Amino acid sequence: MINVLLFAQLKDELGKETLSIEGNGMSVAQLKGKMKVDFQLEGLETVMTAVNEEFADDDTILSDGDTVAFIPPVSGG
Amino acid sequence: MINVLLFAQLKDELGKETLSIEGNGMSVAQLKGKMKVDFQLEGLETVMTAVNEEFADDDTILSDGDTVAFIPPVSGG
Amino acid sequence: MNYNISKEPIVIQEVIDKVVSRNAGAVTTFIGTVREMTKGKKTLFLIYEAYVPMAIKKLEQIGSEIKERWPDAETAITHRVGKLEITDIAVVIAVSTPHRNDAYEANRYAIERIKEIVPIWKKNTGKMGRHG
Amino acid sequence: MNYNISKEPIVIQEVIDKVVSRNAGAVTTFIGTVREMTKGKKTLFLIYEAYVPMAIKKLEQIGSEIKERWPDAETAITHRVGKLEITDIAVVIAVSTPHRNDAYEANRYAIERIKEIVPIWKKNTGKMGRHG
Repeated sequence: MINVLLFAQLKDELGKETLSIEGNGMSVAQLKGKMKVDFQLEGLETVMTAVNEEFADDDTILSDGDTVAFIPPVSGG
Repeated sequence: MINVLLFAQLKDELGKETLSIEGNGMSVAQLKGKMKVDFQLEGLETVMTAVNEEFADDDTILSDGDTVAFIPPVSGG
Repeated sequence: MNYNISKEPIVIQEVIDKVVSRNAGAVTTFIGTVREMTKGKKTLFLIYEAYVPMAIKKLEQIGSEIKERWPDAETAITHRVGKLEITDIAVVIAVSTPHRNDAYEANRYAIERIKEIVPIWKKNTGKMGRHG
Repeated sequence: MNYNISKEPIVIQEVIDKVVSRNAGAVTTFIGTVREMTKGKKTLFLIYEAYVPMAIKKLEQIGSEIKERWPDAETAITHRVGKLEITDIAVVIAVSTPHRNDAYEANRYAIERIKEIVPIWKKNTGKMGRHG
């Protein structure tokens, strides 16, 4: 299972901040596609992704136990 | 009388920080010349001068009661 | 512990204390506070949310980037999360260097990078137009 | 009382408090401290001397110059005089503005002007070469 973390507007949109998703062997892009279909999450293609707390691109392949965080545009400071 | 204030190396050189000098009607340049002769103060031509706490140039005419401060290069901050 | 995400109010002096050293002649701090008016709209309060472990890593990365560019610089950053009222402090960045120009430059670099790569989000729940 | 010459240690927070406001989103501070090594020579302590009434006027003038260039800026400056040990604070400059770039620029302007026009002198009585 892949641990998925949602923040900011994505968290509000889905109404939860963590999910467990079957995704061993998937790419980040495939996971985004699956989540779009399963949860009708808007704008997922344009957000940054972190895998295990480091930014990762859409080609990154996921393994069971990975933590994937979707990072909408940041606004700290 | 003109009140003269000395700071930093000028104060150390002369060994005092205030002087009263007859100088009514003198220019700042003339006062500097007089102090150079009377006290052998070096480098007085190159320091800035303040009259009554505002920077003044060598042509400024002094009157009794004025306070003249010689301001060596500043090094605050 | 120079890079922190805090739920508690930030004490500026504590962040500064982390970077003061015998070889630092200059310390700059940047203090980001919650401003009441933005583009004619009034903010009542803000809620800051962070992906905490990654945010700390990214703050540490900014510190490493500064060290590469300004080897003599010491940096400390604390960012607050939770509900912040007007004038509350959201972030404090302290940078010390031997000479002052570097302290300004490195500090500014830090805030720009925070706004690019640190996973922290500001939610403005209390914004209203001029007439409410 | 935003512009001061002080014989007592400077409390950074007190200087910052003078410039925090509801419309300030950014506060920058510059803290000048006594550095141990300068060009390979060791400082033991410094003595700062000021022409106090004129120094205060000139600090106020710097505040006016900042206000002309950055109308939304609030500035406070305290400079210490007397004997200062290594890491002691000689000067604190705090500037608040609505947006951060101005806070950095105006702060930097202030320290540059202090070094030009404020009658304060640093006497290094304890400087020695590397071998004493």
